[in-house]
Amino acid sequence: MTGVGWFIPEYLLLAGALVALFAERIFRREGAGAAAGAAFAAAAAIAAVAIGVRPAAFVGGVLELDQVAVTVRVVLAALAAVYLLWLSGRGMGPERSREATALVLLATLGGMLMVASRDLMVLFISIELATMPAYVLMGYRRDDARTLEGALKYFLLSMTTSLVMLYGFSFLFGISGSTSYAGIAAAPSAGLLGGFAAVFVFVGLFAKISAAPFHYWAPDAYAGAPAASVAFVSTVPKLAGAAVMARLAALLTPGVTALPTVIAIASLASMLLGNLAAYPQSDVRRLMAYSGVAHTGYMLLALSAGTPAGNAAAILYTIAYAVPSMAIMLIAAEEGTSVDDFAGLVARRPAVAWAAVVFLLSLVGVPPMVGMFGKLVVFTATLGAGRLALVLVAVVMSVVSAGYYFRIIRAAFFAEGRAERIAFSLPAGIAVGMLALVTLALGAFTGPLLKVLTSAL
Amino acid sequence: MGYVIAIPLLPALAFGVLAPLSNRARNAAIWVPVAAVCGSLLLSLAAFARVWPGGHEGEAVYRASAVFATLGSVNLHAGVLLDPISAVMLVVVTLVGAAVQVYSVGYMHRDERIGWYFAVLSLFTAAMLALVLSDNFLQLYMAWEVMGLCSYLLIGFWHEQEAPRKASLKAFLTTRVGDVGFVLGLAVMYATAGSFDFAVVLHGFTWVPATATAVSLLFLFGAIGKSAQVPLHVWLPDAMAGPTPASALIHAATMVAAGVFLVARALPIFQASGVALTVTMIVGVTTAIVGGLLAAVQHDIKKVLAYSTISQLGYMFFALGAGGIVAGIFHLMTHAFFKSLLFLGAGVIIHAAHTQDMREMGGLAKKMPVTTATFTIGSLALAGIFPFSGFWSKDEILTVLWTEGHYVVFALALAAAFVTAFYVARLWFRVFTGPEQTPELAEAHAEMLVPMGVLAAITAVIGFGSPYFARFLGHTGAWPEAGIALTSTAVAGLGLALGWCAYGRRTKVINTRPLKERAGFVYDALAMKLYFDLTYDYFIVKQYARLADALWAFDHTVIDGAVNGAGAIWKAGADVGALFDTYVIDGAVNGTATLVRAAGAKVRRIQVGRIQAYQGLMVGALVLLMLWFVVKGA
Amino acid sequence: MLLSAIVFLPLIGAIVAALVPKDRAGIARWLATVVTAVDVVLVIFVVLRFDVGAGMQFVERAVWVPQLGISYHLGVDGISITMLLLSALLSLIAVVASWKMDTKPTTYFAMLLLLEVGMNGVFLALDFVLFYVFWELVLVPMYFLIGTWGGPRKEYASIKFFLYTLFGSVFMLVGIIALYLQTGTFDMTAMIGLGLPATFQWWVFAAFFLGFAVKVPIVPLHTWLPDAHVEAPTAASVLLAGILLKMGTYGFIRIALPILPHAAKQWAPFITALAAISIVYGAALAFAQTDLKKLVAYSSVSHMGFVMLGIASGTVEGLNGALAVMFSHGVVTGMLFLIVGMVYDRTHTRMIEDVSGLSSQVPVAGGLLAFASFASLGLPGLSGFVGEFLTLLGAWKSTVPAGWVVLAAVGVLLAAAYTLWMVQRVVLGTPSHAVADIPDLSVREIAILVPLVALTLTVGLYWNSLLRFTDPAVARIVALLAGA
Amino acid sequence: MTETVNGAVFLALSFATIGGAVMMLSTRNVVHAAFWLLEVMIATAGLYLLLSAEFLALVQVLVYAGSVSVLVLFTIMLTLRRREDAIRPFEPGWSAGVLAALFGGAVLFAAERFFSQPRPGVMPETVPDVAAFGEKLFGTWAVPFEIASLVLLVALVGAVWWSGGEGR
Amino acid sequence: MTIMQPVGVLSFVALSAVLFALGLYGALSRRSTVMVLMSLELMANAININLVALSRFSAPAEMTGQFFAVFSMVVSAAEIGLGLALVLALYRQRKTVEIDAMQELKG
Repeated sequence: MTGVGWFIPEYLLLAGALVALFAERIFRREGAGAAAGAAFAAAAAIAAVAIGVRPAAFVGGVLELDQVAVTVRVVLAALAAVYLLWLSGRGMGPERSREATALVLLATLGGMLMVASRDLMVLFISIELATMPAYVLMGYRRDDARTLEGALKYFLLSMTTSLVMLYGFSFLFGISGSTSYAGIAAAPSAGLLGGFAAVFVFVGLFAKISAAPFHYWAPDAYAGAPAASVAFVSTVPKLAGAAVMARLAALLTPGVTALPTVIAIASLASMLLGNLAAYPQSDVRRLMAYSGVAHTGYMLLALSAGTPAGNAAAILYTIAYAVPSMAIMLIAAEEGTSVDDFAGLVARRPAVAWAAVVFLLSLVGVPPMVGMFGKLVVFTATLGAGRLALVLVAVVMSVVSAGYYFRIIRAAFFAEGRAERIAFSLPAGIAVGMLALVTLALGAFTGPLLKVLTSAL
Repeated sequence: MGYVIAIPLLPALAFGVLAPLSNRARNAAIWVPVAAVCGSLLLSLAAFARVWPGGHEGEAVYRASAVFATLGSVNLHAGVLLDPISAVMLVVVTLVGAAVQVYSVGYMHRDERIGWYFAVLSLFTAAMLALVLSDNFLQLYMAWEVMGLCSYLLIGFWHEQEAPRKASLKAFLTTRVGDVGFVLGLAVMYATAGSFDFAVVLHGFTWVPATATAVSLLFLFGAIGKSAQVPLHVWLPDAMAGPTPASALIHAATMVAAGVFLVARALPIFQASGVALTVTMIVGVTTAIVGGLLAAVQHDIKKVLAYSTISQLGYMFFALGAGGIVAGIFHLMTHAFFKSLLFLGAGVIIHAAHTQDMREMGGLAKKMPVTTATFTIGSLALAGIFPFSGFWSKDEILTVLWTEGHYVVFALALAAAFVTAFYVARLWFRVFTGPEQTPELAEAHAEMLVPMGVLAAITAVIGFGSPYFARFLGHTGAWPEAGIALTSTAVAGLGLALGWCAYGRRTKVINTRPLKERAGFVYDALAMKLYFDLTYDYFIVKQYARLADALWAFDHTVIDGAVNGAGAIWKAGADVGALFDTYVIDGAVNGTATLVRAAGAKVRRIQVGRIQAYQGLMVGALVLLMLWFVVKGA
Repeated sequence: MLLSAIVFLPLIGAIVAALVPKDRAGIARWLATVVTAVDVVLVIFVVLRFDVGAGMQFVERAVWVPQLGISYHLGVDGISITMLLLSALLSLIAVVASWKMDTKPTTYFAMLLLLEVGMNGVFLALDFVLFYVFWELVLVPMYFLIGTWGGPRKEYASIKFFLYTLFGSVFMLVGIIALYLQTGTFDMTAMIGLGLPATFQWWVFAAFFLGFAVKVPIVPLHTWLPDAHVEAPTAASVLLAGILLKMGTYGFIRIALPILPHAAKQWAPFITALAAISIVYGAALAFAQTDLKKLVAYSSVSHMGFVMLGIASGTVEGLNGALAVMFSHGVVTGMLFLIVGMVYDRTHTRMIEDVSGLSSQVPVAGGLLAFASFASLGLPGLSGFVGEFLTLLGAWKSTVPAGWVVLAAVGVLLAAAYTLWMVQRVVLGTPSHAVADIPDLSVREIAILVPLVALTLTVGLYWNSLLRFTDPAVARIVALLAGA
Repeated sequence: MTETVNGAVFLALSFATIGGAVMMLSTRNVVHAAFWLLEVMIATAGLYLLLSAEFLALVQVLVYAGSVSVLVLFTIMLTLRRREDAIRPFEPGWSAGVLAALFGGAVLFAAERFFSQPRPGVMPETVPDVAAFGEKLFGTWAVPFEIASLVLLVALVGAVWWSGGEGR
Repeated sequence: MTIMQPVGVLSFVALSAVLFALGLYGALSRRSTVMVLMSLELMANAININLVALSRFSAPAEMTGQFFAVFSMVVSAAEIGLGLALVLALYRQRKTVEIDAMQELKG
């Protein structure tokens, strides 16, 4: 069947998940599964690059590999590979990591299918495939009531919004008589019901990527979960969600002209709430949860432009967010999840401390890190659509964000901390180093990336 | 003629050589500045000779300039302009400068920082020379400011003591108040005429009266500061805290003369304004009288001389205000010589008497003949007694006032002359006559006496050059008119006589003979009057003293107080500003941070932890969105 | 490649210095010295080869993000060359002045070098994005320099510095983007003379104003400055006052005036007012200080007010004056901070009441401090006067209300007041307890001050040594303003 | 129209579903509630039959009625220590009710406006049979089908993970 | 709509909406985690009705809605299984299924 080969990366991930579940049985070594998974994910990323763009539709048009899909799936697989590399060195704390590896790979697979899908049905199942492993990862410490409580919150809130989204899908289908994107795009304007359907869909997506006011699960779930889980859940599915959102926004905006406004409202709420609520936090996970809400706000800012440039900027921004954010959570997983745990980091592990500076400054939006380029394209797109007030809120809020990010830097550099060192782990070190390198250097590739993303949306 | 450039450069180089040296090396190298200033003196004399027999002011005998700043289409120049006025000033400055330096070799020889003293002295001279040679107002201003620096350094030379420190600061700041005006004047000039060059702004530009008034009043303000005119005169008496020879330089050849020179240079602009001339005259007259009155009640010998300088500068100002550029410059010159002479003499006296308080002096004449002789010449010149230089220059000023029709000013000038003579007598009698109060009085070293002798000689004879001087500056010269000469002499004599009555007699020990022998007919006339009016002493002197005391009190409390008070207010204001900065501006910034934190604390309360609260909030938001859609769609 | 080398050589140096083992700090020190010295040599080469009449020179250009019209674009003209020279020179001096740094020296020198990358870059960048990158890059090493090696309140000062300037620069970013959207390029040189709509210009100028004004700083956005200065280590203070403040005014001259000439004219009265207030306010606060560094810091506020006054005037004189003040202030304030730092090293106090009689105990230090003070208060013949005077001329010549110019002129007097009041207490008088028995400056310390003294005298005595570079460039900007 | 949905049957079934749902929510016994849910599921299967979706009705009965309800019942049983624990206090949830009502009302309003307009909205004549359904499921919808199996795999792994652990 | 008239799509959509709203009400108001999960099942059920009905009335030949409903069922079955496992795991730790017992994490 034509096109089966295009999805070799997905097969690789699936195979990796299966191998991971059994690898430690074979090698009798903790971390072997994660290492194998990392290898498979890396192979998937390479394969995805090699396969490249395949504009023809696959099996009845439910999947298609356009520029965005290819870009995002390469990034997803690569992030998963780096993450698993780290996991193979550090593990999931007291719990064994092989289920986590499998779940990570399956979630990544779900994310990759999300961005490739051209049909609501496939999209829905892919979203679920990407989300369900996340529930488990967030509740991975199964003997810790707090972890489970967080997972339950995630589960219930996510499921509620999933159902709302599915309700929206059902109406989209009802209006157009088709579940394919093309069919939906071809349908005539559907008035109020169409508007409701779009809102339902976006509410579901807002919740998935934790945009205010549909973010409530995130701070509690993050704060309960192991930091290593948060590192993955707060980044990879969010990137996939952002890409899907960009696609659906492009798809639905012609029929529902108020959609950009809805996105703008969510953006404003996210930027304000995320940044303000992050300010007083002392737990890095909760802080990063709120800051994640804030960054979602910036991403939505670009989407609210309602232009191809805006949609591309949104995806670019999410990539720019995901890389450093994952790295910070990984460092928190090693060092401890309280801001005070970072105290004296520069004395303990100078390289990690400086890497943390790179990540945090990127999140603030200081050049030459990638975050600044993300903000640049986002603001450019949004200003291009005339949303000056929102951009001003965004810039003020990015200064506020520096306020709380610098609390971590301050702790790491200027505070006296505990003296004992954390044993060096080569894979984990390589993973954090790679993330730092990407954060530093990705800015230089803003151009090609932007070109790729713009051309497809 | 290129050597003209070397005139200011020589002392400047001397400074440049000495300044970076170590203190010890500097002390050993004081011959460098002395040699430099002597070299400048010789070159100045050569330049003067070259300019002879003179010509109109501004007519360059030699001119050289170079661009040192380019601003778009405008070039700013640094240059020298040798014309009659600058030639005269060159000689005056280098002569006095050389005298002071030679004198200082003796006067300062025990000071451990003598090298630095000479370096600054040298720079001072250089700056003044650069100022008088300048061919544009900008360079003039720059040299002017450098002199401010030098006066600061010299007045505060003994900075370990508090008084000189304070005085130096006061001097710099007070003159800088005037400089604000000068700078603004320059700005106005530049904005109007687009140049600072004398050739352009003085001779090649037609001034609108309003602009001319602005420029000249602003310049005048600068000159008031530099030349210690009322109300910015307060720094000069305090500046006596510096070494006495330095005071001589400041009071005679540099610094205060600069203000007069500025007004003289800018006179065409003043004339274009008209109003400015009147203001100049008012300032001058006020200063002349106030300065004179104040001089009459001082006990510190240097302060008497300081107020006297203020008063004499006032003379020059109203002379210039009346348009008498020749008279003004001539008085500037004669005053430079006799005032430096007086200061050098005062230095010797202070050295000998170990005090500056005249009440603790007396009878110096017997032990210090040379000093007494030279000082007396200087005193008589200051009082305006024929044939000493002061007589001639004052006479010229009075003539100008009379012929130009400024009769009121003329009268006031006479009054000032009277007062001058009075305090001169007071000073002289107090110091040189009466009982000796200091043991071991001795004459000074030769290197101190020689310059004094030279200056005394010049003071004695230079007056006779009066008509030639006018011709040198391009005006028609004439010998004094008998009426005015007699009047002024009479007034001066009256003043001296009154002084004698008040101070010469009261000391009992002093007999009146010396005065009578020296200036008999004056004395007779004065004595006759006193004979008739025994209460004159009480009514005039006492009342005048009380007035002066009151003025002094006013000066000390109100004007000085205003200066100090302004400082205090300023300081208080600055403190308030600091508080404002800390609490309001910074507070706003920190307040923003607090606000963000408070907002954050509020916002995080939404996160109550209850699942169904979250669900409710989410569905609530969704329902709101839906309702908005409904309303919008309807 | 020359300019790229000037910018990125320190980057390589920084990376290498950071990797030097901790126990071999001497290598990092020498590396930093050599790198900054080579940079100075390269800059001097540029200065010598510079054609004063021509516009942008040594231009390097490469495509970077073609989709957004972003390019790697460096160049130097009469405006930037003086700043470049200053930046390279002060960097070298900062390194040598930190010779005795023994706390985490490798990181320290790496940070200094990184700082130089940003500073050189800001003055050479001709593309907005590149400019912004360098602009923000400066913040990071400075944050760590203050935060790690600073005084007791270093954390507060460093974060205040960072947040304040970040606040300004994000608005600048908005302005940059707005310009891009209007013109379709991020290239500064391509935006000149486009005749952008007046209202648009006004708003973009507002954005740039916020960004630059914080950096300058203009009252009331200045309160980060004293804190940062006081807490920063000496070398950082020197660079902060010498270069970082100039970035703001440089931005006005390089960007705001030529690209937004119409708005610049509209904003001129407002900026003049703020500039005059800054002059007087800074002077007033300097007067009230008891801490030497704070005094110098507030004097910077006052001096930068003159720069803004000149910029607002929009005249040849004013702009030349502004550039002259920028250069002179960099040299002179650098000198002041260096000497204060040297005194602090010996006495361990910066309180004015604790230090007196320097000239008696340590004549070289005292003398140089006095020299720098006189240069700072604008004594003719020294560099400070050139700019102050020209800005006043320019401001008077321009159309701004004369009252503000008079107020600014009063600032000249106030400068004398606070500076001499300081000299009075610190340099003069009898040596205080803290000053007794301290040694005078070492040869190394004198050596780093000598070039600054020489520059002060050169510029002060022969104005064209500086103006010959700036004047042609300024003339072009004035022509643009006239055309608007 | 040979084939129409019978209004009476529809009414009965809708009464059964909605009534069942109301009962589920209003009963104070959790176990009863589970049974009411089962009733709703079965009534829904009837609705599917009414809509000519025979296969779906089958799946509904198997998946929902068969497994989900049993799962729910198991959970209830496992989490009840005493029989009396099944009885729960009455929880009116007024604000939840208002929100739900507003939500439902808005959807009804919008749906009414959309579907009351003349559209090809009446039941068409022919419907494919189960065989055609299977054909399409493994043809056009093979991809989601496969993904669905992955979802089940994830659920399996997750459920096993949460059921295991040291606390056992 | 009288009893014997043909039933239009709107009837089914309305039924689905009412059911969905009831489920939503339950999810928001019940204090037992299990009850909440059951309410969510109600909502899923409502969606399935919607899908099937819309499929029947718009594109019966394609049966798209039916497929969608099938996948929806599978997913919700998987979700409910996962959810119940989670509830049980929590019950082991906290010995309760009261949803308000799950508010340790907040702020």
